[in-house]
Amino acid sequence: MVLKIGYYPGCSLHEGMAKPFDTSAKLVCRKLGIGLQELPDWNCCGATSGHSIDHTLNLALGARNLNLVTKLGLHAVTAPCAACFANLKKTSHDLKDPATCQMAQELIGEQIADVDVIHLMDVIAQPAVLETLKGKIQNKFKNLKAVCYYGCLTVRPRFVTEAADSENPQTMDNLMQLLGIETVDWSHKTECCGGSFSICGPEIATIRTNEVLSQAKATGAEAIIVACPLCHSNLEFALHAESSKIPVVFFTQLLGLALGYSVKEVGLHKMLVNNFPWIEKLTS
Amino acid sequence: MDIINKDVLVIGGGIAGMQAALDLAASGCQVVIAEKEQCLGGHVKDYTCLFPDLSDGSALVAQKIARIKTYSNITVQLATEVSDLEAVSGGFKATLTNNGKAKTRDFGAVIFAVGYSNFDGTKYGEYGYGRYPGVITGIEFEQNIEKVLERPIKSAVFIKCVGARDRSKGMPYCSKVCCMYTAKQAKELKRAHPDADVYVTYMDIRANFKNGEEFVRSAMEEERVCYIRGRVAKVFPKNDRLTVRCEDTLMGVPFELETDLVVLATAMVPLKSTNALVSKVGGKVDDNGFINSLPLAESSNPMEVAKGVYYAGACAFPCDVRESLNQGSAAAAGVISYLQVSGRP
Amino acid sequence: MAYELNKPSLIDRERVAKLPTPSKIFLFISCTGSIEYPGTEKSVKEIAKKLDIELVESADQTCCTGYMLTCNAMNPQLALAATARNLSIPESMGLDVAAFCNGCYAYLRELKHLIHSNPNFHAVADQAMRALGREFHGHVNVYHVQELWYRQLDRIKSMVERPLTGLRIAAHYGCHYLVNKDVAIDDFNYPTFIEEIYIALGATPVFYNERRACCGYSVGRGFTHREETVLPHLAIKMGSAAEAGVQLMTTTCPGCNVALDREQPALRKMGVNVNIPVIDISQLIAFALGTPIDLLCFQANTTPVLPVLERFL
Amino acid sequence: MSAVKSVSLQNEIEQKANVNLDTCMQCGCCTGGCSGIDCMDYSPRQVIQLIKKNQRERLLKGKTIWMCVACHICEDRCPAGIRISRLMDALREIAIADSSLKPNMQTVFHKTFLGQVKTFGRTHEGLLMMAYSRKTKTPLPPTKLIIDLLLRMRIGMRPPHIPGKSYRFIIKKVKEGGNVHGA
Amino acid sequence: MKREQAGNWSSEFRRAIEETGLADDIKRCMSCGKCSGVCPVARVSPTYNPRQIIREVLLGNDERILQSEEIWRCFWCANCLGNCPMEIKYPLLMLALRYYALESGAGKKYVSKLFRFVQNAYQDAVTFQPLKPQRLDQIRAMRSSIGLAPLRIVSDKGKEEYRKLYDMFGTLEWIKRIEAIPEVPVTFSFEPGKLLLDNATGHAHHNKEKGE
Repeated sequence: MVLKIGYYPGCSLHEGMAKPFDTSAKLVCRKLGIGLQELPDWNCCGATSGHSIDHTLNLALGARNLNLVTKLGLHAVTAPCAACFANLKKTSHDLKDPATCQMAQELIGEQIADVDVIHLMDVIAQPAVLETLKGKIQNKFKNLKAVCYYGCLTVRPRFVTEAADSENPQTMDNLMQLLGIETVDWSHKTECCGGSFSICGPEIATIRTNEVLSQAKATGAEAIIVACPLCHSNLEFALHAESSKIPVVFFTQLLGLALGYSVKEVGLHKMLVNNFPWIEKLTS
Repeated sequence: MDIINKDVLVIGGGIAGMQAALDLAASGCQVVIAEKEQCLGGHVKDYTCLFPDLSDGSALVAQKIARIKTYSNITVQLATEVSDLEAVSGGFKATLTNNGKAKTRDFGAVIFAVGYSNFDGTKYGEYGYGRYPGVITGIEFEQNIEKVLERPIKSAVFIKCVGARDRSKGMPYCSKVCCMYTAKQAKELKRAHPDADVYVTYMDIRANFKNGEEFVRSAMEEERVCYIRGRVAKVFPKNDRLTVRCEDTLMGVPFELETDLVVLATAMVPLKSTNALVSKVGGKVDDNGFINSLPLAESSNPMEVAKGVYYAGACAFPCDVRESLNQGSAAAAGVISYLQVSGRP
Repeated sequence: MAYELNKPSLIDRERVAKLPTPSKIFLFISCTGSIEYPGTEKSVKEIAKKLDIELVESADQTCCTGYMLTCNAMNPQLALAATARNLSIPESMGLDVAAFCNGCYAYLRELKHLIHSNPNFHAVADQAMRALGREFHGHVNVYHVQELWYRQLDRIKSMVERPLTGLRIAAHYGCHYLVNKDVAIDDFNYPTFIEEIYIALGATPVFYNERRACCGYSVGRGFTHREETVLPHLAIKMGSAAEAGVQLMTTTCPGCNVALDREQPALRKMGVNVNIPVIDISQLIAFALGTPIDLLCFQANTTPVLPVLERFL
Repeated sequence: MSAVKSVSLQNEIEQKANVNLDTCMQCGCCTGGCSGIDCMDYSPRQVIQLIKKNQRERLLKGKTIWMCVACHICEDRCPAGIRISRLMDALREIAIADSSLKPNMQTVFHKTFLGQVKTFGRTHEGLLMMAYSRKTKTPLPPTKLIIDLLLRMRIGMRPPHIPGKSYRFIIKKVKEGGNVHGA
Repeated sequence: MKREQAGNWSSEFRRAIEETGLADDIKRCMSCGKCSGVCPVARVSPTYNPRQIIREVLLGNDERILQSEEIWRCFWCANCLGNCPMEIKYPLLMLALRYYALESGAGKKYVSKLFRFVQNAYQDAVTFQPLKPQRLDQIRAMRSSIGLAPLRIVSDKGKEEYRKLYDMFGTLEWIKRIEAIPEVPVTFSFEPGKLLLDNATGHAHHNKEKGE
């Protein structure tokens, strides 16, 4: 049960495409009494490039971030961005190995304490928080069909993330169901969107996104709910090109709406696809 | 050593247990079969036909039950569990519980013929068992074969090694019989739907039974079942059918195929519930949870688990019907020589 | 590693014993043989004379069509019909057939087999036979001349006039003889009967590594011309022969002979240092039995033969 | 056909990535579900086989290691529990270290990305995009998309963040340490 | 490597090939790979793989196999047959596949050169009678010098009957028909995704071919 937790926004939430994710996440957490403390002078997690080509740098970057958490006197940190989460989680997992820990300490020149990394989704999914949430919900959605898209890095690799089910996870679905959203069970919850290749390998990214989108559309969903800025921008861009628009939103934004914040406050107006026919389905 | 009595407790009224009981009874022992279900016959009674001769499983069970009825010295206790079992000097004290009522009784020897359970297909999220109606397990295929074959099937895929040879799922062992029963089911399917494309995805074909290889080859050559070497990665619904994703490792090409039915050849897994009893009477259980017999060099009978304790059937390792019967008889022989039974009833 | 002759031979002695020692047999003329290496045909006749075998030819015999079939250059029906017809000739004479070309041998056998195993093919042959007013029942046997020679090896040995002492010879067994496992007198992967013939002639057999490698004729010169595939293959084969110090190589098939002999300049261009004359086993035997050298027509060979043989004259 | 069985590459990878490739059963589960397979030349299964056959050349020159999108699906489903994405990481590190190989889109991207990380401590999508398209001569995203993003204030405008002393320290350390490999 | 769509595989193709009567034994194939192991072609051009070609047919992957250049590579050495535990007559499978390919216009370039031999044989009933006169004279000289007939001449009766067979089975028409079919370029069916075994000679020449 963690109510006071370090907050690691990561680059794209801090100063990039996923700004709305950041704002809505902060709003929701405040309302739910989760004290987020942003790490001072945090650095990039290294993303895919880090672990892809420079194992050492990646370790150092992660170790430093985790160390900042300890310095705040905290034992846990949360990251809304799936990529950041996965990287930090992987680092904290690797640091359990003495040799690696030793190496990391040399790299950052400081002692390293064990820090727990929790995805924002799981922070909110804690029983106590859920109770508060239930109490504070002001508006509910009526028959809004949506699919929850977890992407790769919130659940995989399961050896690291300790996800209960990496093929058919439920956390986000349960959260959204609380808001009255009818989440559809679909096949591509955790298939890859090719996000990390949206720039350097568009051909592969396109194949992936098209597959995911077609499967999502087939379910007749009116929105795709995501927990990862990369998935988000990647899907958005793909949709931007084509005619059939289907909004891609962050789960925190919907939580925000349900908790009584306005469309502007949760930053829905900043989405590329920013007309939400289903917004009327939101009733207090 | 003086043995309390020459009564024998057979735990489990499956095919192996019944065989053991029959052989024991024939040589004059008092036998008690404790079966937790409402009827005898275990899994085999659900099998429409057995490989390789495609004889009827339920008929086999019926024949055994009929023979059991002819023996006055076999007591069948249905809906009965062995809630406790302890080794006492010269024998065993067993507590048999029948809907709440517990009775204790002494026995000279015990045979574990508790059988097995089937692997839970839902543990493979990627195959969507329990999510997509088109995905069933091999055992379901056996149990409602008529219903399954009624379906309009243009194409079907059998996935082998579900819950077998998979360390990441904690199932390192090979379940041995799946290759055979999959071939059998593929044949049945092909017979019911001659025009359907039937695929079997496998990692290795292990048909180590009498005429096993010939049986599997005939599925490929006569029935034209298409065997593809590769382990299916994902099954998902697409335009009202199921799409199966796999690599044909013999061609080195990944492929997708649309199908109407996916059958998971789920493994036989040990029935861990009775392992406590086994260890209580000095028996050992292996890492997978199967009963271990004594090292051959130290045992008087290959079925011996501990002094006066024997096993029979799939509770020690996956095996086919014939093998279970063999083991049943072998265990009985072990008990008879152990109790020095002589004469007929 | 090189093979050793002391490895027990796998020759099927029973089959050898069953081979005929005919006084009269039908000689099936090979187109390739008669055109590319006339010496082969001649020496077959010479040996036959010495072994008192009367060879019957027929001007009615046509091409076996086998190679044209191999290359899909004609429709299969014609090949089947032609085979039935060709075999009906000796059958009508009540004679068995001896071929000195693996091609003729294999295709006559295989097509004969197909005709009698597959009803459709049988129908084709039937139709043709009826149209030509011929009859073919298929109880004519097809032999390869090398079988006949080997059957009477002792006699040949006794008749050697030019012992080839010290000549290092290597064999190229044509695939299309050995692959007929149901009748071939020797093992498919480790045949040795040709080497036994060498020894009988006083020569020294050389077991080079690639002795069982194919000649690649059917995709090489004269056929589909896939030199890019054939040459590297021959480079491996002939290379290993040259390495083993082979002075002369014999074949049992004019086709193989063409491939192994005529390609050598191309191989040398590739940088493979090979210069091994290749002749037919019958030519070798005829030579050892004292046939006048000019009758063996070695001038037909691309790689000169005389340099290695003249010392035995 | 001669397959030289030398385990050197296998040893290297196993030690680098802390995996045991001898558990591989060549079942192809990794390949079947692979997200990047359409653009690969060797499938993940074949990659493992090639490592065992010590075919360094083919692997490092091949497209596969760069077309792996690091989605971890393979290792999640691998019945042998082989951590395939780690193995890919290891291969990529070997490839990057090998100066004889000519750079490709992916290497350029990764290097640009990490370059930015080293200088600013954080990345800036806009700047990254520009730097990358300058280096690889690839066009920027469609103008309409960029305009729409700007209109929605989705592209950060604040100047890049200047990292603190402790950060510069670790970067220095990393540069000294080079690629030290642990678990 | 692109994901294949199994929907494109046709069991019809497999059935058709088996019904030619030339390759009804391939269903016995166990994919043991012994054929590929002993194949001299596979040795010098590693993308060539008999085991996989048989599999393609069994899977009914017709468009890939018929357009492929591989089926025109077989030496017909029958090493595969000689070593096959199931005694599958692979060379005959090649025969069947090539006839199929020709019907679709693929691989014509490999046989069209040979048609003229067949057409000549219609006249003289002998295959490979050289066309160049000087070569013919050479042969005549050689043969007569050793007391053989200057050239092997088939009797008029023989020619007559041989022609009858040609006409009966429309061989010349068959050739015309095949020649009329527009040529379809053959491709290397097996993209470099295949796991190849290294072989110095093989590689050099395989690459060379790629350029051809």
